[in-house]
Amino acid sequence: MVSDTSVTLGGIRLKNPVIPASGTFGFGFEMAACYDLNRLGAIALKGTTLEPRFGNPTPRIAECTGGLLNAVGLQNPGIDALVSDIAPKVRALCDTPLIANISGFAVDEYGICCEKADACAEIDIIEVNISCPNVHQGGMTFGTDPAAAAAVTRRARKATSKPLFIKLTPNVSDIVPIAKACEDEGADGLTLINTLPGMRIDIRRRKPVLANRTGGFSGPALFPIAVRFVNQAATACRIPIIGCGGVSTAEEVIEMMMAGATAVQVGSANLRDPLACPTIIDALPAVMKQLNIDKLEDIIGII
Amino acid sequence: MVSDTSVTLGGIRLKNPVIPASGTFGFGFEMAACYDLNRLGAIALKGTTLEPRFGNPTPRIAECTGGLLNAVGLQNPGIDALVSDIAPKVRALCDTPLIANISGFAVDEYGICCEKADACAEIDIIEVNISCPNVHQGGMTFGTDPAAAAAVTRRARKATSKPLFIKLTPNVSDIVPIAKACEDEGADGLTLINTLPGMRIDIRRRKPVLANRTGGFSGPALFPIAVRFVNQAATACRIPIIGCGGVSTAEEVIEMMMAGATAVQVGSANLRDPLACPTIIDALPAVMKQLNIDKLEDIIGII
Amino acid sequence: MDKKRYTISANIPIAPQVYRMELTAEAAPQLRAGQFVEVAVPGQFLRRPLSVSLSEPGRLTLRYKVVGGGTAALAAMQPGTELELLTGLGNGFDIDACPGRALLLGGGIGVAPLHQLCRDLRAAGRPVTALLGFNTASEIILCDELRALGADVHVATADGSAGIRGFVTDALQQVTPKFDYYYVCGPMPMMRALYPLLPDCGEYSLEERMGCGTGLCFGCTIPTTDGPRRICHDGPVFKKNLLPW
Amino acid sequence: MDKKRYTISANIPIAPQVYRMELTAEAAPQLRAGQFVEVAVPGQFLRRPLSVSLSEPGRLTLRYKVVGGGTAALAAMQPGTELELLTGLGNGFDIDACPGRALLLGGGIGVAPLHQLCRDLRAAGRPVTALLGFNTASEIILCDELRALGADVHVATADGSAGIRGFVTDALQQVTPKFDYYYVCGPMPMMRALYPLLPDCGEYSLEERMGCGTGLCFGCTIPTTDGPRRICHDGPVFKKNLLPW
Repeated sequence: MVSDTSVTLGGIRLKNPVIPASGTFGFGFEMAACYDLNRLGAIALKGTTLEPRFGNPTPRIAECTGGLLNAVGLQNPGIDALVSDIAPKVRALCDTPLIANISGFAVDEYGICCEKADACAEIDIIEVNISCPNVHQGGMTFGTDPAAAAAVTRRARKATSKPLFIKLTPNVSDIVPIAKACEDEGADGLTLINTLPGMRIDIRRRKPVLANRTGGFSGPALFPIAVRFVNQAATACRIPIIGCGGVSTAEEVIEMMMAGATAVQVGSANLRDPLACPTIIDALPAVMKQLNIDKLEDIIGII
Repeated sequence: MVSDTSVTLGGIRLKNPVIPASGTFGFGFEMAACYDLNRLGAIALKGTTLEPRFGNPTPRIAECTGGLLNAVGLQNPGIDALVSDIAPKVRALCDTPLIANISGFAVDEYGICCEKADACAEIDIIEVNISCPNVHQGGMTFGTDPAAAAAVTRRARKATSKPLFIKLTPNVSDIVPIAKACEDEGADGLTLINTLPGMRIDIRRRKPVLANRTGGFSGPALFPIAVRFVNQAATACRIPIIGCGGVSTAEEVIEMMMAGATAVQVGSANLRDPLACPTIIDALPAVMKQLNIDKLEDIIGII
Repeated sequence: MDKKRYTISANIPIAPQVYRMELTAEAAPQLRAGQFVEVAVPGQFLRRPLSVSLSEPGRLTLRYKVVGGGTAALAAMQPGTELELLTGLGNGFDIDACPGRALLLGGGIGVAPLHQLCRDLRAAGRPVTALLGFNTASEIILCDELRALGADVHVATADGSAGIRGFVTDALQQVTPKFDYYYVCGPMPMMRALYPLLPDCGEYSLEERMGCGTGLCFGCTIPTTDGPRRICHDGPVFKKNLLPW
Repeated sequence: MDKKRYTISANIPIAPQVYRMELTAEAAPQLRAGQFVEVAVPGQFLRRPLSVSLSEPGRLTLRYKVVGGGTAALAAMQPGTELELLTGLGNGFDIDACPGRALLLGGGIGVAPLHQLCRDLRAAGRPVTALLGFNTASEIILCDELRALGADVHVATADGSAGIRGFVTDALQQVTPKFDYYYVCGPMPMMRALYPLLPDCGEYSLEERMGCGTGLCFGCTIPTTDGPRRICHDGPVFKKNLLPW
């Protein structure tokens, strides 16, 4: 019998659980030239804010063992460009569910962006990012306090009837109260984890590698931390979890799902190998057979 | 001219800044058979509690990209065995400054252990661990709340006049208030970071690899996170920092010191290569010359 | 403990997922039967602990089973590849403890260290009977080597495709060998099953996920009748009376 | 973008810390002058971006400088080693933009892509003058290759140990070459210094720490007169009028 890799996320059917993570796939245009975007389970578009942003000065990238630091700083053309220009262009390239990733520096900015995304026919899911470590106000601070997380979720929930996911930061002592706060305010799901703040120093120049001094650490090195957070949140909440953090193989997709993830975002792996997502998707059925998994949905949170 | 690798920690002169981290070097007996322990800057002894502990059931170890999870769970023979039997035996093997690493499940346990360590002539420095992720009460919880960290520090400070270092957890949103609380209560220094909680799943058996489900993640993968924490704490506090997390080369020792560390603990590297510490120590002078560093102390927090 | 670079001279499949790797190094230390090595595998953080199957001057033979990414990487390695090993780890079997006739009981890849154990017991003039258990005929290894050393070898297979149908416990009950001391190495269920059937005069080689293999991390601790013990440093071989089973 | 395994056929030091690596692959795609490749280096998470020095049927030549762990690992690789490359990255130089006489200005390892650029310009029948700057005589590379292609090559060295004493800017002012279009590739200070001395009819090849090299991560964005641009995807070559220097 044929392996069933499909999963349901906020009522939307994905043909497989593999989603390129926001910020590691642009808006999809570059990869559309390399492979058919319809092969992807969904696409998380680059993080977008109310106003256009240039982001941080370069260097924005520092390599580490098992990953990299990035301090891009939410470079993006703004929500209006996303909904009026970019989203329609991506939709013209594929039928794949599109996830708008929204960042803000005040609760109301999140709200206005969500309203605009809600009004955009091409956007299927809204992912609210309260976990960006590379901006000097707002961003992550919303994700480290249950009350602030609740406030953003409440405002976003008011703004949209589309599936609403909140992307959380691992930079907390206890994810449970924050995850529950988002669930209680009506979030349809959670995405975790975003990057962990890190720093590298150029010992020859005796200064930080990144112009921003610190950046977000991502890559295979984060995988065990992400699995733990996903398992904690999935155990505490009823809403579906998108697992994100260091996934680069089909086996890791399955491990993340066994921890409790309904779908899985692939991030840094795209930066080392732009074909990472289709490669993982192609490998899934064989690995499922090996592990006697007929239906991928059956293993969600099985441990 | 000859490179000067010596540093001063809590008034004690170390011939070099390289210290095997607690829990990755036992009590020194095993390595004493492999090399002269006098080559080490200092030795952080295995974490000790008031009562003897068997620790967690096995499996206690899970491999990860760039590191490992451990859930040893503070196996140790208890503080009385340490001060009456073990410490004298280690002292008989070397003159290297010895760091007693103390864990507890209540403020008073920390206090009593520190009193016993204070009365032990062979113990030079006391490192209070409020960051162990592998015990189900106490441990890390003291390290995630400034008030609790202050309470433990206050009690430990009452208990000893020896150099007192508090070992902190990275499992917090903001290390600064916790670091400052320890400093305000009279800590002579801080050690950071301990491990980050993580989880791996055996996808064939469909259960966690570790009997304890979760464990502490350590290894090279943690290095950029540790450098960031050390830099934050060193910037916020006046007391010296022992940098710990993923260090396995002389270059990384120097990077950690440029971030603000006065000394550096080498942890997981000992588990992959038991000769890691002497190898790093031997490499330091050449790397210092390369980087035009005459005196290692000159680069502490230089960025 | 000795850290040394070895060169692979052979790496040959000898059964499904099981390989014999021969390594050479100048002045390679002589290793005791039942000791293990820790092999640094590129791309893996922790080394892989593998039991010594045979240690000869300048040469080391390992027999290992592919169980994960690390051993799979080893299996793919070509002769000529260099590997860094930590050697001389663990206590090894106690040859001197055997006053007369020796009985070896092994199961699956656990039979690997019995090769050198048999050689050393024979060199000490001890008669050796070996009871080896496998799942099926195709997985049988080491019988010929042990017979060539003069051991009386009996095989059991779970599916009855060769020798006695059943487990090593069944072989023990059918063969009823005479022995003065015994050595056990195999999967935990086999050792647990043998434990009540055997007298005190014997020892068991245990296995557990290890961190360092050198006694530093306390990752492989087990409770014994004499308190906690690290399999890597205080074992892997334990006298029966130490095991609280 | 094309992902392909290449085999190292040569990896030779040609100046202090500078190597020429030749790679072969069946049906290797033809790459444009000024494009770059991303090389997967074992043990490094990110690939290493290296500019194409010369692309020929089935063969690729890279000239690179050892600047860190990744390039050091490359320098240690023996012929026969396989490397996985992403090729065809970036826009490359605009050959057609040159209506007549071409001027090439390069500094240090930045001269690497000028090899193919010179070849292609000459193939298009363009007269080529090249001004190359180096720190010292021992670091001079590519002069012979460019002359062999019929270019009029002038060298400047900072220490005066060869050619004109000084920088490429000094060479430009002393040689005063006639040209209809120009191409610049070198360290940022050199390009910044040349920028005000040169007319609009030219382009600059920029460099920055990259994440992906394929436009996905926005790690190498610079401000231009036409908004933010990714060096890896929209560059690395930018017309002068795009640079807000």
